[in-house]
Amino acid sequence: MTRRNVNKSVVIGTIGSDAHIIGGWVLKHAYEDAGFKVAFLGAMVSHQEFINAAIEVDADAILVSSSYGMGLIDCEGMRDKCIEAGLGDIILYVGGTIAAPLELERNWPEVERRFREMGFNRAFKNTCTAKESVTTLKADLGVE
Amino acid sequence: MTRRNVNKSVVIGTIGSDAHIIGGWVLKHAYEDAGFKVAFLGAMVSHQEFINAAIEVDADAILVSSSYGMGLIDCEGMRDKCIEAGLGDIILYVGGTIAAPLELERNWPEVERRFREMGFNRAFKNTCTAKESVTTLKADLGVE
Amino acid sequence: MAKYEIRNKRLTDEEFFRIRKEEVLPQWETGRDLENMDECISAAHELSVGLGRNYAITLRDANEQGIHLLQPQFGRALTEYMIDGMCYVEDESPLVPAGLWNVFSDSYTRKNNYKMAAVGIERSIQEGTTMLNGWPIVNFGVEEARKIKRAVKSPMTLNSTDEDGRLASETALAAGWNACNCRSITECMAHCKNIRLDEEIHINQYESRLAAIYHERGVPQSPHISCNLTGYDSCGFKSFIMVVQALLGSEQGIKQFYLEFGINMNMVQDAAMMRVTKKLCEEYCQRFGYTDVRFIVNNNMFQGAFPPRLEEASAMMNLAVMIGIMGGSTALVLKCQDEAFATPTKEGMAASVRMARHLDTLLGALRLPDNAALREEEHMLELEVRAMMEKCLEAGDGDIALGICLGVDAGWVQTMISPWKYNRGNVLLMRDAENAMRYFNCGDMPLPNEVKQYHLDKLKSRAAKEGRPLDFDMVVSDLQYASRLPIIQK
Amino acid sequence: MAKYEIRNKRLTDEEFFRIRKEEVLPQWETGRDLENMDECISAAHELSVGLGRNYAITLRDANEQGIHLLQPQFGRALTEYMIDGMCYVEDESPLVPAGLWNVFSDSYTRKNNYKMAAVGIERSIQEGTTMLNGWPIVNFGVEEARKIKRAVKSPMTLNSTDEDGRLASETALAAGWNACNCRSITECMAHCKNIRLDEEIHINQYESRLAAIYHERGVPQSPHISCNLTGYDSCGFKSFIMVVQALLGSEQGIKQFYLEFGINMNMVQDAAMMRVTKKLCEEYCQRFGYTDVRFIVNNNMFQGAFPPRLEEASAMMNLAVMIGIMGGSTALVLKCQDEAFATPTKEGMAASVRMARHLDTLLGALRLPDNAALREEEHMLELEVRAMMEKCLEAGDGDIALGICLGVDAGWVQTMISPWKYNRGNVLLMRDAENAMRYFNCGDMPLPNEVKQYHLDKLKSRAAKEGRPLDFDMVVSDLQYASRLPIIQK
Ligand code: B12
Ligand code: B12
Repeated sequence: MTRRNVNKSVVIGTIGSDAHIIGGWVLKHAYEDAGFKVAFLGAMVSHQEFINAAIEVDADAILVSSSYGMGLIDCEGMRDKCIEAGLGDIILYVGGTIAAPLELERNWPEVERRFREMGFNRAFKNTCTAKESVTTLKADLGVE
Repeated sequence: MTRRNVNKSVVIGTIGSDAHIIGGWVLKHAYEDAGFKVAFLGAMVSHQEFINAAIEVDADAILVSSSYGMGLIDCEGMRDKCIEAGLGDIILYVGGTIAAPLELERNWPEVERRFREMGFNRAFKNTCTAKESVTTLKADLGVE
Repeated sequence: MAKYEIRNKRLTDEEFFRIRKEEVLPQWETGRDLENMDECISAAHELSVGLGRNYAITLRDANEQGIHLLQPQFGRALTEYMIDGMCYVEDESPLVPAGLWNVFSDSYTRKNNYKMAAVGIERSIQEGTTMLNGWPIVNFGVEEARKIKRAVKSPMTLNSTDEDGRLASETALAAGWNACNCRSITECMAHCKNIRLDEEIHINQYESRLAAIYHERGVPQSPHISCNLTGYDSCGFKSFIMVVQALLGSEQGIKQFYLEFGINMNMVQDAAMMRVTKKLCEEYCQRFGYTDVRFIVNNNMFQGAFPPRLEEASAMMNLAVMIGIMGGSTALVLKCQDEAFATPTKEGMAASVRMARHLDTLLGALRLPDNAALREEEHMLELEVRAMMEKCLEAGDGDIALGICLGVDAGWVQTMISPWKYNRGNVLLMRDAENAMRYFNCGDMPLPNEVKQYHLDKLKSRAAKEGRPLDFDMVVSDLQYASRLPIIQK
Repeated sequence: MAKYEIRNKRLTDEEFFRIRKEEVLPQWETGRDLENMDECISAAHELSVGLGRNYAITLRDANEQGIHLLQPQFGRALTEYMIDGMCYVEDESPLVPAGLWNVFSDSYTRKNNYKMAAVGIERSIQEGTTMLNGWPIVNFGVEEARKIKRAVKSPMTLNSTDEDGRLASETALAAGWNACNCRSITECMAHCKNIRLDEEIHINQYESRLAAIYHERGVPQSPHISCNLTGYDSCGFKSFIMVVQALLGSEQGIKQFYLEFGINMNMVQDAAMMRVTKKLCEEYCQRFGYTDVRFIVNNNMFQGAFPPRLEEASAMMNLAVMIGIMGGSTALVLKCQDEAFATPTKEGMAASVRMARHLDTLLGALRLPDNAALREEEHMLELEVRAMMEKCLEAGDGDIALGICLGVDAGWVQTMISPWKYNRGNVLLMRDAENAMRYFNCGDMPLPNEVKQYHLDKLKSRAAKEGRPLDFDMVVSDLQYASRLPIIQK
C-alpha cells in the first residue's frame, strides 16, 4: 500500500443505528495503550461523521464496528464517500457481528468478499481480540 | 405365528454379566400389572437359566434385557439353545442399550438385523417404555 | 428545577388522543389502519383473551401456580419466516402450554427509520434470507401482526423500543399481542445517543398509558420493565431504575408489570436483586398511592458477551435458567447457542426450550434457600437503591420523573458504558471472586459508605484469590469474562 | 456372630504376598509381568511422580488450592482407540492442566472372564470398532497400560471392579495409574449377584493394602470410595457405606481417599451428603485411631437414567457440575451427551470438558451459602448415618467388617433395587417436591423416628403439589424422572 505519512491515528465508532458500544470502548483502550491517537465517536455514527473525524485527526484508518446485524446494509457506499472526501487510500476495517443471518455469519469467506467488494480492506469476526486487531493494523501500516 | 396355547407368561432377566437390573424391575411390574405371570430372574442370567425358567413356567416369551453394551456378544447362540430345549417357537425379545459403540447404536436397522439374524423376534431401543413393550407382546401373542 | 417540564403525571385522555393522532399514527402509512381504537381493542380482545392466549393472564396464572413459562425470542425480516420459525419451535419443543413469545423488531424500526426497514425487507426478499435483525412490525402493519398471532399458540409480546416505540406498540397491541415497554431510562442507557431523558419519559408515558387503556377496556396487559441494559451494570443501578419505572408506569395506570431482569450471573447477587426490586417496587408504589399493582419477577439471560461455542454457551444458558428458577422468576426469556453470532435461529431456540424445560423438571420446587449471604446482599442492595431513590425524589421535590432527570445531570444516575451522551460514565465495575458485580469506583453515585465498603471488601477477595492488585485492566477484561473460550494446552 | 470370619484387620505382609502369588497373579497370563513388585513400584514412580502426573498428588494440590479437576471417563476395546480418544480429548478441550482421567475396563474383565474379554478384542478387531464396554486391561497387560500412561498428559485412575478387581488394579498401579477401589458394599449392591459380603470385603482388603504399599513406598495413591450405586439410593445409605469403607480402607493403611459421590440431583441434599460424609469419615477414623487420613470430596454425576437427547442431557450435566462445585467437590467426573446410548465417545467427552470448565469459570468462588435447610438436611442425615453405624458396630462388637455383614443379614443395610441376592430390598424411595430422595417406606432400616418423620413430611409436600396421594407407581416412575423426554403438544 503506498500511502501518506503514517501518524498512528484512528477513528472508532459503531455505524448506522448500532448501539453496541462495548466493543468500541475496548478497542479505544487497546489502541490508546498501543500508542495510537483515537477519535472515539461512540455509537450510531454516520458515514459523514466518520469521514469528518478522519479528516480532523488525519487518521490512518477508520475502524467501523457493527454488531447488530445490519452492517452489510449500513456499510454500503462508505468507500465512495471516502473517495469523494479525498480519503481514497484510508484504511477501512469493519468488525463485530457483521452479518445478520447465521447462514451468512457462518459463511465467512462470503462475508469477507462482500465487504471487500464494498471497499473495506479487512473484515474481522467478533472473536478477534482488540490486541489482534492492533497487531494487524500495525502490520498494514508498516509501523511498530 | 402359529404357536402353542398362550398363557400370558414371561421370563425376564439381564443376560451375560450385565448388572443393570432397574429396567428389568420396571418390566416385571408392568407385565404383572398387565396380568402376566412373570419369572423374574434378576441380573446376570445365562442362556441355560433363561431356558430352564421358560420351561418351568411354560413361558410365551423370554425378555432378555441387555444394557451394558455387550448384548451382541452375549445373545449369540441363544435361539439355538432354545431349539435344542424344545422351545423353538418361543418368542425372544431383547431390549435395553444393546450395542456398545455409538455408531452402531445409532444405526438401528443394522442392530435389528443382527438380532433377527440371531433368531430374536424383536429388538427394542431403551427409549421403549415398559407399557409399549407389553402392548407389542400382546399383539404378537394375539391376546388382550 | 425549572430546567425540565416533565412530571410524573397521568396523560389526560385529551392529550393522549391528540398525541396519538398527531404524533404517533402519522409516523408511517400503516398507522392509518389503527385509527379506530375501539376496533383495535375488540380485535385484540378476540385474538388474545378470546383465544385463551392473553399474555398478561397467562403470566399471572403461571405466577400463582408456581409454573415456569419459557420465553424464546425470535425476529426475522419477513412474516413468512416468522410464522415458519415460531411454528417450528412450538412443534419441536415442549413450549406449549407453558410458553410465551418475545418477538423483537429490527433496529431500523426501533429507530423509526421505516425507509431503511423497507430497504431491509427488499434486500431480504432478494437474498432469500433475513437481512434485518428483527421483524419490521410497523412496515408490515397490523394485519400481518394478526396473522402471526393466529398462527402461533403461545401468547406474544413485542420488544421494540429505542427512542420511540409508540407506533410499533400500537400495532402490536391491536394485533392481540402484549406490548408497551415501560423503560425510558433503560432505553436511553442501552440504545440511545442523543435524546434527552425527559423527552424519552414523555414518549414512554404515552406507551404506558396506551397499555393501561387496553387493560382498562378488558384486554389485560403486562408491560415489561426491563433492566437488561448493557450487560455490564451494577445490580443496584438495575434495581433502582426498575423502581423508578414502576412509579412512572403505575401513574399511567398500568396494573401488572413484567419485571424483566438481566442477570449478572452470580446466583446470590441476582436473587437478591430480584427480591429487593420486587419489594421496593411494591413499597414505593404503596407510598405514592398505587395500591393495586402487581409485579411479577422474570428474567432474561445475561446481557453481556456470550462465548462462541456450543458447550460454553450451553453452560451459560443453564446457569442463567438455574439462577432464574432458584431466584424466583416466573418467565424465563431464552437466548440460544447462536447468541455470539447472529439473531436466534428456530433450531437454536427449540434447543433452548428443550434444555430449559428439562432443567425446570430437574429442579422441581427447589429454590435458593434463605441464607445469611443472601440477606446481606439484599440489605446492601436495599440501602443502595433507597439512597438513590431518596436522592432523586428529594431533588425532584417528590416527583420521580423530574428527580431522575436531575439525577442524570448530577451523575448520581449512571452506568459504566453506554452509547448515551448524557451518561456520565465515571463509575467502574468489576467482578469479585464469586463473579458478583462490584463497584471498583462508584464515581458520582450517591452510595452509602457502608455499601461502598462492602463492595470494596468483596473485591479484595478477588485480589487475594488472584494474588494481584485490582486494576483497570481487570475492568476491561471482565467485559469478556464469560465469552472468552478457555485456552487449550497442546 | 461366629457366622463370619471376616474382621477389619490389616493383612500381614505374609498373607498379602501369599494371596498375591497364589490367588491374584495367576488369574491370567499377564499376571506374570507383575511378579517383581519392586520393579512395578519403581516403574510406577517414574511414570507418575517422575513425570509430574501422579493422581493423588494432583488431587491433593487441587484440593488445597481450591481448583476444580475435570475428570472425563473413557474405555474402548483396543489400546489404539484409547490413545487416540484420550489424546483427542486433551487436544480439543481445556482438560490439561486441571484434569484427571477415569478409565473403565469392560465388564468381562470386571467379572474376571478374560476369555470372553479376548473374544471381545477379537470381535473389535474384526468389526473395526469397539465391541467391549471398556478397555480390557488385564488381557492387554502392564506394558500396554504404560503405553497409554505415557501418551496422555493427565493423571489416570482405573475403574474396574465387580467381584474381584485385584489383578486389574495390580496392572494399573504398576503402570503408574491410580487404582484400587475401596468399595466392597458398593460393588455387591451395584454389580454383583451371588458373592457374599464377607468374601467381597476380604478381596477388597487386598486391594486397599496394595494401594497402601505403593503409597508407603513413595507412589502416592488415592483410592476411590464410591457410592455411585444404582442411581436410586438414599443419601443416608450412600453416606453410611462410605463411612464404613473409610474404616475398612484406613485399617489397610490408605492415607488419602477420593470420596466419589453419585449425586441425587437436589443441590441441598447432595451438598448435605457430601459434607456429612466427609465429617463422619473423619470422625469415625479418629475414633478408631486412623488419625492421619485425608478425605477429598469429589463427585460423579447422577448415576440414574439419562435423557436420550442432547439438550436434556446437557441440562443434566450442567446441573450435576453445578451441584458438585456448589457442594464442595474437587474433582468432577463427567458423563457426556451420549450417556443414554453408549459408552462415551471422544467427541462427547471433549464437549463435556468444555462445558464443565466454562461453568466452573462462571461460578468462580461461589459455593452454596450455609443455610437452615442445608443444616436441617445435614442434621437428619447425620442422625441416620450415626444410627446405622452404631447399630452395625454394636452387632459386630466394635468391628465394622463383621457388623456390616450382620447388618445386611438383618436388613438394616439395604437399598431399593439391586442385582445382589442378599439385598433385602424392602425399602422404597421416591422424590419429594424438590426432587430430593426420600424414604417412602424405610423397610428394615434402623432409622430414628425423627428421620422417618422428616422424610414423610417432605413427601407430603409432593403429594400436595401434585394433588394426588403418594403411591407405588410414583416409586416406579421416579426411576425415570430425569430421562423421560418432555411431551410436545402438537
Ligand atoms: C451486550 C449486547 C447488547 C447490549 C448492548 C449495550 C450497548 N449499548 O453496548 C443491549 C442489551 C442493549 C443490546 C441490544 C441489542 N442487541 Co445486542 N448484543 C449484546 C451481546 C450480548 C454482547 C455484545 C458485546 O458487548 N460484546 C463484548 C464486546 C467487547 O465484544 P464485541 O462487541 O464483539 O467487540 C470485540 C470484537 O468484536 C472486536 N471488534 C468489534 N468491533 C470491531 C471493529 C473493528 C474494525 C475491529 C478490528 C474489531 C472490532 O473488538 C472487540 C474486542 O474484542 C451480543 C451477543 C454476543 N456477542 O454475545 C448481542 C448482539 C450483538 N445483539 C444483537 C441484537 C440483534 C440486538 C438488538 C437488536 C436487540 C435484540 N433483538 O436482541 C439490540 C440492538 C440495539 C441497537 N440499536 O443496536 C445481536 C446481533 C445479531 C446479528 N449481528 O446478526 C447479537 C449478536 C445477539 C444475538 N445473537 O441476537 N445488545
Ligand atoms: C443406572 C446405571 C448403572 C448402575 C446400574 C445399577 C444396577 N445394578 O442396575 C451402575 C452405576 C451400577 C452401572 C454400572 C455399569 N454401567 Co451403567 N448405566 C446406568 C444408566 C445410567 C441407567 C440405566 C437404568 O437404570 N435405566 C433405567 C431403566 C428403567 O431403563 P432401561 O434399563 O433402559 O429399561 C427400560 C427400557 O430399556 C426397556 N427395556 C429394558 N430391557 C428390556 C428388554 C426387553 C425385552 C424390552 C422389551 C424392553 C426392555 O424397559 C425399561 C423400562 O422403560 C445407563 C445410562 C442411561 N440409560 O442413562 C448406564 C449404562 C447402561 N451403563 C453402562 C456401562 C458401560 C456400565 C458399566 C460397565 C460401568 C461403566 N463403564 O460406566 C457398569 C456395568 C456393570 C455391569 N456388570 O453390568 C453403559 C452401557 C454402554 C453401552 N450399552 O454401550 C450405559 C449406557 C452408560 C454409558 N453411556 O456409558 N450402570
